[in-house]
Amino acid sequence: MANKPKRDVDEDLVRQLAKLLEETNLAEIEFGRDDWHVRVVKAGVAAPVALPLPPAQPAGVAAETSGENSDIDLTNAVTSPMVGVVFTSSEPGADPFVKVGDQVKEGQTLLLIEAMKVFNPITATRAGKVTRILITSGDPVEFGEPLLILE
Amino acid sequence: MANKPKRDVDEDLVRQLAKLLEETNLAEIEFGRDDWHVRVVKAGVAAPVALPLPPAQPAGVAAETSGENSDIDLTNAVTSPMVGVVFTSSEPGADPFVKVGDQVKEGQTLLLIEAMKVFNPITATRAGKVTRILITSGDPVEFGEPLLILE
Amino acid sequence: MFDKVLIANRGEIALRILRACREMGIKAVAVHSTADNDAMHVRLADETICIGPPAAKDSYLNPSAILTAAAIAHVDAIHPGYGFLSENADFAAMVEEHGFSFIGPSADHIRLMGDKIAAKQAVKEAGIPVVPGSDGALADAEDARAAADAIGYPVLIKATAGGGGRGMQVVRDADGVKEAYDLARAEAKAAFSSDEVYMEKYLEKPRHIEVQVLADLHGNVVHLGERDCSLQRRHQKLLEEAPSPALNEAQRQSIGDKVVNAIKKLGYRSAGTVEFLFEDGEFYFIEMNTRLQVEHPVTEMICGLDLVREMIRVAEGKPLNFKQSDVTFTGHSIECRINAENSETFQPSPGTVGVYHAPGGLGVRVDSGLYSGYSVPPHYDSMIAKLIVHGANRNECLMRLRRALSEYVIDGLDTTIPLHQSLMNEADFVNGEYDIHWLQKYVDGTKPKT
Amino acid sequence: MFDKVLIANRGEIALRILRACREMGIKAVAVHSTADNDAMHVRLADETICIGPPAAKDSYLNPSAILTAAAIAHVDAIHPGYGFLSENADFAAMVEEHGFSFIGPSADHIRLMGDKIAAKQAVKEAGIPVVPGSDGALADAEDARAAADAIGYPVLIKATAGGGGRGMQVVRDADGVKEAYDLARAEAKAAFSSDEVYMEKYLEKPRHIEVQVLADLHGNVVHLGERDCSLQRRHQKLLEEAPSPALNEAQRQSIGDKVVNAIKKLGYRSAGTVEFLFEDGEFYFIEMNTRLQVEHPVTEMICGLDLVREMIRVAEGKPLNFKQSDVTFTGHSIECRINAENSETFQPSPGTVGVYHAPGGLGVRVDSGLYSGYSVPPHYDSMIAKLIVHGANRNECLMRLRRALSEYVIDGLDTTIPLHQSLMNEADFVNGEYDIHWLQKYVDGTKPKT
Repeated sequence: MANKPKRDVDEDLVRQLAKLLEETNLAEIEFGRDDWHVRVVKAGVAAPVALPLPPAQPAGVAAETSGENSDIDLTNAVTSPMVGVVFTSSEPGADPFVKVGDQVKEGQTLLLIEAMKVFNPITATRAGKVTRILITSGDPVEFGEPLLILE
Repeated sequence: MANKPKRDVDEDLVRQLAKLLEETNLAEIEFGRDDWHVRVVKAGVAAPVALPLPPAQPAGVAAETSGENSDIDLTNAVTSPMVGVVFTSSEPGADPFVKVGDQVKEGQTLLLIEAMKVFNPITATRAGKVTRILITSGDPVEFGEPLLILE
Repeated sequence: MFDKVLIANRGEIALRILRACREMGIKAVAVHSTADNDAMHVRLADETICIGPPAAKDSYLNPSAILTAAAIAHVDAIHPGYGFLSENADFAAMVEEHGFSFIGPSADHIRLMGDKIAAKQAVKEAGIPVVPGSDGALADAEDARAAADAIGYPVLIKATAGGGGRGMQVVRDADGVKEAYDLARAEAKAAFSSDEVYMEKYLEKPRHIEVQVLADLHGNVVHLGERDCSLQRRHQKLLEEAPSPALNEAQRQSIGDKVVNAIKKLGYRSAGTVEFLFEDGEFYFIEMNTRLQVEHPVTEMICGLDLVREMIRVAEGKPLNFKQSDVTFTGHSIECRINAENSETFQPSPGTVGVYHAPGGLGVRVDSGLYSGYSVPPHYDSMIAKLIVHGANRNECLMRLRRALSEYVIDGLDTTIPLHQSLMNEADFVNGEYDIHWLQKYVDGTKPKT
Repeated sequence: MFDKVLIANRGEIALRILRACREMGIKAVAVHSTADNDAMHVRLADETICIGPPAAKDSYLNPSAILTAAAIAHVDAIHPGYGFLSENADFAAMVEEHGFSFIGPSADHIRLMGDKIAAKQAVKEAGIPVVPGSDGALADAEDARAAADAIGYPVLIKATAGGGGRGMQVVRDADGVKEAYDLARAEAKAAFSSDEVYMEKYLEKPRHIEVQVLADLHGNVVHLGERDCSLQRRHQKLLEEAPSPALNEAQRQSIGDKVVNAIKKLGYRSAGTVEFLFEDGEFYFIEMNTRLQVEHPVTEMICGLDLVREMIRVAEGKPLNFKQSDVTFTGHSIECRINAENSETFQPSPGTVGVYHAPGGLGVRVDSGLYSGYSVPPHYDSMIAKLIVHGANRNECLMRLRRALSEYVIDGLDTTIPLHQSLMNEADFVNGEYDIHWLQKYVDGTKPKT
């Protein structure tokens, strides 16, 4: 510690961060410098009591996919409206409905999901560009699982 | 750290931060310097593990006394070195060993504690003035229970 | 032998089934809604599949989603738990049509018992006592009088088209028949545009007594004694016990034998419960539940059996490995349903559990998916835990229950624990003297002084 | 009838006793050190008295402080639990001299069984089998040969003044007697300045089997079967089960009868345990524990009895309300001792418990004073919880134990849970084939491949 320790508190910074928390609805903001680091915590995520149980067992469908996609920004993902098996084309060997880079129109079929022998078309709810396809034809998918990114 | 580490508490800083917490409705503020960092936490989010059980049941000896004494500064209390029954005089009807306001010398008998039919004198470990007597003759006392204040 | 079972349910019963699977070396697949991502049984499952959004109709009540998940996970069998699709005959049929075993009775038996009139007829023919009544509509006051004399007073004259208590008249003696008959007809006419009425025996202070049965595919049927579930509020059971404080050994054996014979005649399989009203030593059939029940643990505690394990074994085609004479009842057991509700207003209290500490020690069992930090979702039933206690006799059981309730900590939510605690101090309850109306009067504050 | 009982102990056993008191309507007084201010049994007690600082000698081992507390709180009786003062005959005598009932045996019986040589003599005279040996010192090699022939090989020649394994020789057949005798004498001479040696039967792979007894003040004695406590590390039991996988029904009855007869002859009262080594179908007395034991719950689980309740009833002067013929054994039970220790290095791990979540469900009992946020004090024994599981048979019990161990969450501390989990996968353990050396070899990594 230096001879004359400075303990100034930057009130404006605190107010600014408080406002930012309010605005962003974050629960925590952390900053750093020199080996710079930053930490933000979303409200409702930092549970009052620490996470109480061992992580879930290797989950069938869930575990297989969530790991791979954990780093992807899923803001613009099209998610599965049902549990089922996903197909990228109308029949084996046929051309896929969409490929990465495709520009799609609203209402255009993106994928099929088979559930109970019924093939349900998954259509685009808005126009956009397919930037990533997250599944492989024949994969089982859960409800809510991201299928592809449409930006 | 300097040659002669200063461990003064900057009360003004604490007050300033407390006020800031109040004003911003934050739960935590952290600051740093040299590899500067700052951390603020929103209220109602943190609390690692809350107090886990309901308050203890009405406790016999403990509850009777702790309630009464809860507001008293016990910094200079003489505490009981054993469980037993406390007496303020050598025999019923005799003058008490000490009264509030008495100036006592080191080694002077303050009270007796009876345990297993043996009367154990509680003596002053330092000189001082009796400012308060927390027990009544005949009270049962626990180990560690404050008996009187010697300032 | 099953390798993998899908649990088509949530909450404590999903955890209960998961535990039985684990202990049998069977892999358990949890299917769940997005509201149950963090549920205990989901965390502990071998595999998990999210099948839909929080609304039950799109997840736990969605046969297509559940069967698709079963196909994806390659399970051998599906356990439906209680509630949700457990008594849906179509679902049971679909499960089997898709090549999975349904851990429960046949679709036909579910369908039969789901039709209350057909069920009553079927069990009556199989020798189970039902509420005596007139054979169909009453022709006139003379006919009513003859029927009442045959049934025995008091009797109830009810509108055939009726419901909700309208068009119902209690008749306490022969002199009152004509007046009541005329009144009931008039009321029925006014309320339902039909003056057709019929008659049933009137039960004033019945208890709810139910007999647990277990049947395999090889014609073996045993009963596991009865449960007394008379403590109900708005037809919701709150506390159950076994054996019933109201039954003697002869009554127990007699009704048990009748039920076993009937179940054999009906060719029923798996676990099931035959529910009765019980008054003045007589049993009157209400309905049959073709599934595992919430209160099954009290039976397990006094019989030393694992009912879920037995259901799974039966579904695997195995014969029961014990006979009626092997079933013995030891001690007494009580279950308290702990709901996330205010114990006075019964307002639901979903939310996040703060500190959670379950009672332990001798004779105490807790079936619950709760844990510190768990958020009770608002979309489902409010029951969050079952506290089940066993003792060498009813008094020991009550003392232990009192002790266990005092140790139970569930912070952050209102629960029915205080109500259970106050029940422990009620002389009527302690003495086992209660009927199906008692609890409602008690919570309404209208219970007569004892 | 006792109105108020003082619990002169701490930890899970204090909570265990408190629960029994609660369930009997007896007020419980917790005496505790300052280190245990926040202990669960202190929080739940009807009255609490702090009797001293953390050091056990100044609190839990301080008879004066405990008796003063008993006088202040006006208790009727004192339960000593296990450890601490529970087998201190002087304390038992003081308790009774001060007008309190001691919930345990008489001071004389504690004293007798505390003297290992006198105890062996006493039980031998009462008909309990002891390790056969020479009558005192061996005169010469001829004498040794005759003694060995009489005892049966293998035998052990030991220095009378010996200890620590020195001056000990194993003899496997008659030809080896002389050489071993000479060697043992020479070693004894060198090590202890006395060449006197004696002989005992040598047990190579014994199991630790103990018989639980219960006796009242009216001459009634029953045994509650045996516990197998062979899984020990450094003479500390880690896992116990009942019944023993190694005993058959005839052996169980035979040793039970012998123990009951001996206990009657000795005029013993309260709960007690007679410990044996067991090898090749024979029992050899080790010692008698004149107190409740850590592992008593496995006996409770298979007998359906509450041992602490029975101890209290006996101390109240009540006769046992069951006979030997009423005692039946149902199913199988295993107890895992969960210590705050690293499961590999066995380094103690006191500290603050983070998330705590005990397993629940059918057949699972947890005896523990742990809770989230509790600090395990470093001053006392490292055992923090006992997980006790019951199943219809040993296999079901093992499966349930495996399931329960996987649900147990104790964050913030190292515990022996991982060791118990790994045991569940060991063929020797699963098959019940282990002796008192097995666990030590297992944790040392020197267990021979199976």
